[in-house]
This record gives sequence, C-alpha cells and structure tokens, in this order.
Amino acid sequence: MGYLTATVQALYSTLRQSLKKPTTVEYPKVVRPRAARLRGSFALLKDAAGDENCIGCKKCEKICPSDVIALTTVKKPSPVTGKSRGYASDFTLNLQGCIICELCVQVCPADAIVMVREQERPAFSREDLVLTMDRLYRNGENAERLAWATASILAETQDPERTCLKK
Amino acid sequence: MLEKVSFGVVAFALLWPGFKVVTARNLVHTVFWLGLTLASTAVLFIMLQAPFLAAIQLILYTGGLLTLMLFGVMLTARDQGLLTVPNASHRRAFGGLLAVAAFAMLAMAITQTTTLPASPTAPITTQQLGALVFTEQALAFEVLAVLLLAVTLGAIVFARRGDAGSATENTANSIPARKPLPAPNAAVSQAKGA
Amino acid sequence: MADLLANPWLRGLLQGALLITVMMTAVAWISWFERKFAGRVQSRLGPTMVGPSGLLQPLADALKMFQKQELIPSAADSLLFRLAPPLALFLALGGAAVLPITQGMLASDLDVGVLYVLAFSGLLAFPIWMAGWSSSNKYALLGGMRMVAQGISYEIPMVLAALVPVVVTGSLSLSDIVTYQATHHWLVLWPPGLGLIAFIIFFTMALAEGNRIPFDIPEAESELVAGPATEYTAIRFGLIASAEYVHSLITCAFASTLFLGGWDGPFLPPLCWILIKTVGLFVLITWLRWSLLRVRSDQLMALCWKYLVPLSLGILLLTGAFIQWVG
Amino acid sequence: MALSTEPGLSAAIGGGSGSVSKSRDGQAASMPTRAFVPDPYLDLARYQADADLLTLSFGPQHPSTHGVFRAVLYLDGEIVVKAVPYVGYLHRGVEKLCEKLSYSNVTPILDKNDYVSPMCNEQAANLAFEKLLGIEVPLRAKFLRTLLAEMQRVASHLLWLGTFAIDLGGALGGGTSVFMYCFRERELILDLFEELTGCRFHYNTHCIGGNRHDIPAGWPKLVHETLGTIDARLDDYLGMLEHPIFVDRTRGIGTLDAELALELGLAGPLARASGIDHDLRRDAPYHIYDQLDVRVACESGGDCWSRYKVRLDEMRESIRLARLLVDNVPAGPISASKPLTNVTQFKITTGQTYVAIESPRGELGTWVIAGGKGTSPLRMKIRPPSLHALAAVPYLFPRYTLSDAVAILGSLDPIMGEADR
Repeated sequence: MGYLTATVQALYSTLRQSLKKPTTVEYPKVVRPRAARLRGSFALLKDAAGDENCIGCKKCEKICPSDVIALTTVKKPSPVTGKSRGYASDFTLNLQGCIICELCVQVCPADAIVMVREQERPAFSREDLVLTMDRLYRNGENAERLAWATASILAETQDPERTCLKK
Repeated sequence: MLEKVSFGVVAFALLWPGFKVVTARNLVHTVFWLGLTLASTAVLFIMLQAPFLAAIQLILYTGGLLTLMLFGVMLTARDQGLLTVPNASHRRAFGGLLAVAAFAMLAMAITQTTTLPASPTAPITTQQLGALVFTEQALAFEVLAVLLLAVTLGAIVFARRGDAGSATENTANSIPARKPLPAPNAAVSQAKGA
Repeated sequence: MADLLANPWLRGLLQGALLITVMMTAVAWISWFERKFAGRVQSRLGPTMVGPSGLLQPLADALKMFQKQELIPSAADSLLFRLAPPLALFLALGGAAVLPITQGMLASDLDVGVLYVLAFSGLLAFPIWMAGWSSSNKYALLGGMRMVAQGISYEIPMVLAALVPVVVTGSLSLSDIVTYQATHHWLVLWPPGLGLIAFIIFFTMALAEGNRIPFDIPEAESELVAGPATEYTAIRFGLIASAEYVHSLITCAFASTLFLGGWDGPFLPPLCWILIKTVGLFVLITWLRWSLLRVRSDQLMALCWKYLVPLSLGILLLTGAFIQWVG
Repeated sequence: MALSTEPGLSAAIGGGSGSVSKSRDGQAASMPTRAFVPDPYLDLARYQADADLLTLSFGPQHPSTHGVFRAVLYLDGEIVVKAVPYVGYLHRGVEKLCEKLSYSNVTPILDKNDYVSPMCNEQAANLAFEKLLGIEVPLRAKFLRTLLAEMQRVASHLLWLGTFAIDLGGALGGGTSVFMYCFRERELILDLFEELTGCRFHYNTHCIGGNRHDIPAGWPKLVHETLGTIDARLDDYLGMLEHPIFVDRTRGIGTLDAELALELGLAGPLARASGIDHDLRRDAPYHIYDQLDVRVACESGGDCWSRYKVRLDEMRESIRLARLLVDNVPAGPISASKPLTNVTQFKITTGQTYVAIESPRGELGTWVIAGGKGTSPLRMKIRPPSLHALAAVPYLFPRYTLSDAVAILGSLDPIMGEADR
C-alpha cells in the first residue's frame, strides 16, 4: 500500500516538474547571455593608434602551465610612433592544450593578450584549433566580445593595499 | 491446395528442427530447435481447429518447458552452457537403433489405427475440456498436481544446498555445507585476534 | 480479387501485413512521444531538430539504424545472435492478431484469445535470453538469465490476474469479454474491488513483462550496460528496441480490452475509445518509467512469489465465489 | 595514515565500539591497532573457481563506474563473492607535474583532480603554499574562500545525488529525472561561479595569498536567490526519490562500520555515515570556520541510506552556511601578496607541511616539501579522499548482488580524477 501511495506521489512530483519551463535551450539557435568575465578564447589587442600592444616579453610563454604559447620576438621600429621596441614576430596559441587558466592574461605587462567571451567552434582539423597571430588580432577587433579581465584590471583587483572596497 | 502446401511447410518446420535437435552439438542449440519443433506442433493444432490445445502447447511447452530446460542448461553446464553432446560411435549406433525401434513402433501404431478421423467433426470446446478435467479425469489431474509439487520441493531442496548466501537473508543456519561469508569486521577482528 | 480474399490464408497474410504496418508506425510515433515526454519531465526540450518539434525523429532514427554497420562479435553464436531480434519482434507482434479493435474489426477471432496473447507475450523471454546467451558477453548473459528468471516469476500472477475477467465472463475470447463489458460492467469495477486489484496486479506484471521501470531488471543500464542488447548494433538493435515498444503497446491494448471495456464507451466512436485507453495506459507506463527507480531482481521475485501469487490466487477464488453466489 | 595524525579523531567515534579509548589526547596508542587484512574475502576454496564463479570485469568502461574505475568481481550467480578494485586508468602524473611547475602554476593543474569540486583542490594546495610562505590571507579572501567551498559542496553533492539516482534508477528511468533536476540546480551554482571567475569548471580563482577575482556587483544577491531556489526545489523531488523502492535499495546495503572506516582512512561523509563524528571544518578549522557554527551531520547506520542522509544534511547545512556567509563578507583587499607578474614570483627554499581541508568527499590533504631551486615544490603529495573510499570496495561489495554493488559504488562517490591523479 505504501508503495502505491508513494508511486502516486512520485507521479505527481514529476508531473509538477514537467509543467515548469524547460531549462535547456536549443544551443546553436539560442545562445544564453554570457557572463562578463567568461573565458572563451583569446585575443591580442592593439592600442588606439593601431599599434600592437604586445612587446614580445615572453612572460606569457613562460608562465603557461601547459606550454601552448609560442612566440618569437623581434626588435623593430613601431609603424606608428617610429620608436624601436620589441614586437612579437610570430605568436601562436594552441587551443588544443589550453586549460583556460587566464595566467597569461594576468602576467602580461602590456595588456596585450586578453580573452574573448566566445569559445572557438569545434573544428575538423587540428590546425584549425591553433590560434595564429592573425586570428588573435582579428579576435581582438570587436570590443564587444572581449572578456572583462586584462592584466591591469586583475592587478588592481588583487592589490593588497586596496582597502576601500564596498561589501 | 493451399492448405496442403501450408501443411507441408508446417510439417517441414516440425521435422527439420526435430532432426536438428538430435544432431545439434550444442545444448543451447538443441533447446532452440526443440522450441521450434514445439511451436510448429502448436501450429498443427491450430490447423486441426484445436486452438485451446495450441495455446496450451505454446504456454506450457514452448514457454514453460523451454525456460526450465534453459535453467537446466545454465545451472549444470560449465563454460556458459557450451556443453557438447557426447558423440562416440557406439553411442551413435545405440541411438540409431533406438530411433529405428521407436519409429517402427509409431509406424505400426499409425498404420493399425485406420479409423482415426483427420479432424473431429465438431471441435471440442474449452468448456468440454474443462468439464472433462474436473470430473472424469479429476484423479489424474490431482495426482499430476501432487507430482509437480513434489518436483518443485525437490528442486528447491537441491537448489538450497548450493546456495552461497543471499543479499537479503542470512543463510548461515540453513547451509551447513558451506560456511557463510564473514561480515567485514568479523574477518578483520579474527585476524586481529590471531 | 474477391476470390483471393475469400481464401483464409491469403486474407490472413494481408491482414497480418496491414497489422504489422500499423503497429510499427504506431511504435515510431510512440517512441517520439516517449522522448518528448521524458524531455518535459526532465526539464528538457526533447527532440526538436528533425521536422516540426522533432516529429520526424523516429524516421531519422530508423534510417540511422538501417545504414549503420552491423558488428557481430567473432565469439558470438552466429545463428542465435542473428535470429534473436527478428524472433523477438515476431513474438511481440504476434499478440496483436487477436486484439479486437472495434466490433468485428480484428485479424482473427480466436476462441482462446486471452491464452493466445499470454502465450505470445510469455514467449518473449526466450528470444531475449537467446540474444543474451549468444552474444558471448557476460553482461548480456547475466541480462538473459535475469530475463528468464523474471519471466517465470511474473508470468504466474499475470495469468492469474488475467483469469479474473475470464471467470467473470465465462469466455476466453477477447471479443466476448469486450461484449460482456459493453453490456454489463467494465471488469475493472466488477466484481467490486476484486476487479481493481486484478487490474493493478496485471498492470504491474505487464510492466515487468515489458522490461519497463521499475522492473527493467534484465537490461538495467547502470548495472549490465544494456543487458542482452549489449553487443547488438544497427538494425538488429533497432529490432530489439522496437520489439519492446510493440510489446508495451500490445500489453496496454490487452489490458484495456480485458479490464477497461475495450472499445466500449459513450459518445465517441469505438475506435477512438480503444485508442484513448491504450494510449492512456501507455502514457501511464511512460510516466511511471520516468518517475521511479529500479528494483532489484530478488526484490521483484519476492514481490511476485511472496505477495502477488497468493494475492492473485485469492482474488481468483473470491471472484469464483462471487460469480457463484452473487452473479 | 594521514588520518591517524589528526587529533581528536579516535575520541570522535560514536558508541558501539567499546575498545576505543574515549580520551581526547589523540595519541596513536589509543587508536585501534589491527593487522591489516588485505583481502578478507579471498575464500575461494569453497568454490571450483572456474565452474562456480563468474569473473566479471566491471569497468573501466562501464556506465556506472563513475569514470574509469575497474573492479574484477567474482560472482556466484548475481552475488559478489570477491571484489578486486583496480585504479590508475586516469593517472595523469599530477604530483610529478607539480614538481616541474612553479608554485603559481600549480593551481590550474590541480583543478582537474577532483573535477567535481575544483574549488576545494585549489584551496588545499594554496593553503599549503601559504603556510610555507607564512602569508596570512586577508579576511575578505577567507570569507570568499569559505563561501566558495560551501557552494562547491552543494554543487558536488548535487552531482553525487544525481549520479547515485542514475545508479539506482538507470539511465532510462526515474533516476535520470532526478539526475537532470540535480544538474539543473548545479548549473545554477556554476552560473554563479562563472559570473565570479569566468569559468564554469576549472576556475583558477585562488592564488597564493588570496583570490584572483573579486565579487562582482549584485553577485551576493544572486547567491542568496539561487541557494534559496535550490533549497526549495530539493524538497520538490526528494519526495519522489525517497520512494520505498529507494529505501529498499539503500537501507542495510553496503554497511561500513566505524572501525573499518578508520582502518581504511576514510573521512568525510563516508566516515560520518558510519558514526565517526569528525569534520575538519569543526575539528581543525581553516579559513574562517572557527567563527562559524558548523552543524556536522552524522548518522550511525553506515549503509547507503546513511551516506545519502549525511550528504543531504550536509547540503542543507552548506546552503545555510553559504547564505550566512554571503551577507557578511567584509570589505578589504582580497589578496595578501602582490599580483602575479612573474613565473618565479614565489620562492620557498625549505620546509614541509601537510594541510588538509574538508572537501565534499572528505579529507583532501596536500603535503608539500619545498626545496631545490625554490620555485617549485620538491615533492608534492595529494591525499585524495576518493582513493581511500575505493579501498572500501573489497570490504563492501561481497555478500551483495551486482545491483547493490553499483549502488554501493555510487554511494562511495569516488571521483577517479583525484583517485588516480
């Protein structure tokens, strides 16, 4: 008897759940709003004058826990200011091994590498998941897509001297 | 015409599996072929306008008996029931002799009863059968029931002897032959004491 | 043409083909319904991509099943492995032949319709066991053994419960039983109380027979991967899966014929009523499936042998007494 | 054994085991001493091994082994006679990898250990590093860490509840319904984590000295609402789950008593379900647990039902704690150390430490030996609660059926990522 009443109760319970709005969405058609801080993929930024931010310091390459960043540095005059400084002549980020830990963003002294909120789509070949320098700069062109964090914002958040924060 | 063809088909479906039952080397295959034979018999009953018998044939023989045979095979045979049938030549000869004798007996019986009609003129209804079972044949029916009960009890006794203990009940007292599995801590504390 | 139809063999063949087509089509959309229903229960959307609200999903599934490569394990028993799925579907479909859909609309009005359906559905354990044994896979073998063990447990209370309508109406013919219900009472209500208990027992055991949760012990995905169907691929897997649906559907139709008055009902035409009852019972089965957990094998057997067999014997006895003294 | 070094543990054992001293001195002498019995069920002499027993390789590719766990089961019919667990199918060499990575890089790698509660992995490692470096984490970060740990506990237990229901109810049945509901709720928590850290799963939000991400505007309110929703929704479908079938399948199944639990080094919900009233949050507080009144859930049955009950109570308690915490996060900095600018920013040349926290699965310990060049650990050992839980498999499976074995394994809640590391 207990089984019968409990079964009826279970049926009632599932019925109530089934009357609720479904929580899933049809993903490719409907995309849920992305969090401001969402780490999806990567981008390299240029400054307002169109000069590349990256100074080729290789800090991101060194900190990367899974060794997916490779860059070569070249010293050349800036096309905008004309001053000679470091540049990345080649920058690749292999998303196949990336663990999206945001450490490269954190250590960048020039706020050059940041993350975008959209993930790279799955690809048919391995090469398609390697972000080349071109793709990274293209990712950075649309400011809407960029995630919240840059190195300076993260540094400001973590500043131990920072006291006046509201609750 | 069509009736004869269909009878031929059913007869073949009865005889060929029957042949395979004898020749199959694998017990499970034997059971399978036997199932086909019994099912074909049921079809024959339907053709004889005895649907009740056909249904009973399906339920009891094809359903029940086969299940029991499966149990037998699975419980006795090692290596997943792949027990092969012994196939020595003298056994073959003996079996063949037996088969010929049985066939001769059957053939004699069939040839001597010439008056048997192909099918009863008025089909026997289920009610008639029921009445028959519970009046004229009541004694045979009851004796059979007692026999089956005895068989069931015997099966239980045999099965219990081999019981290794079950999840829901402690069989420690009922099986003297095998000692029960120790509770986790009994084993540990035994070792501790030793 | 009329001559040909007069021949009972050819007519049977035609009727069989028609019945199979109807059943398989019904099963396709029933499976769509079940997936959609499960989606709603689980706060999901269910199939949406193929056709409007996923209505063509069964077609896509069937197409996929047909074109997949079929793998037969090298250690499998080739003959039984290949034969089991079609045999399962055959036995599942077989029961449909005697189900009265409306007055006079049934493939074959056997005198012993009840026994016939019970025989066919009882035999279903056999091909499932064949599938499990022949796969040469231990999970499949365990599943097959569970199926057989479960089979002999649920069969007896189920048959005894199905005998209650037989005792009341005094006939083994399904159309007679429905006619009785149309003229007297629905047998779920008559004999009062006993009919309801018999119906509940029958329905519970039908769940066990159809491998439906809470009794889907033979295929228990979380324990035995997929039970007897573990090694099956492509269309043979599809056959096993559709056999289960066919069987569930037929059991629902059978239960509504035995207990719920079959085609009988006010206002609507008889065809509508049998459909409403069958689909209603199937919805209940589906609903139960997505609401309950699975019981253990020995718990099912304890339920069958310790409680339901005595209970169903008792109600059968009481029904006999009721018929004898009350009417 | 790591547990035996914890003071007060032996005294925490509930009644029923009279041989255990009740003193609170925590000395090793008061611990029950027993010879370790590697395999108490190796009693195959009663069987003709090849004829009577069915050897079943349960896993690593099996739907309910929670990943890639493998156990060889010796079945007599359906009853397990002997179970031999094998782990290591998910071994990634994390501990060795940590020796190659600098201290700041270890955190994101450890996220993948217990992939159901990554926050706790991060906390365990960073607490150890901070202890070695002598860094005192600011109060706001402590609150934040505690809050995240409690939310993670809710999320982790929700996933456990869902998978346990699947184990009992099948992938095509009512179990999946509960699973989906639990995942729906868990997603809400992951959404909150996403708002905070930018990731749903592998957060890398803790760093040496504090946290990397501060609470965004409006987040506390969301936490409040979400946890309230989860609390309410749990009632909705627990009525459905706690069907007599569920009770029958769990009560009295897989009984693990306190003595054996201690012997195997179990902690956390498993030990508490067996009557060991021990919780690091209360007994060896870290973060700000010393300021919190943690009500420790404890049952005495030791069976699957008790484990279910303990985890459920814990979930409710964690919801309560998290809602309490989120209202009281103080203002201030969230990190005590300078933001990371360099791989080799943190250097520890000498010393070693063991730090344990109460992860959703039990005592998650990190043992670090510093040395070498000082930029990365010389040796790092992680004590995963799941590995110890799996040690109970040979003791718990026998005598029960295959169906029960699945339920028992589910109730142990092993995460192979951390068991194999």
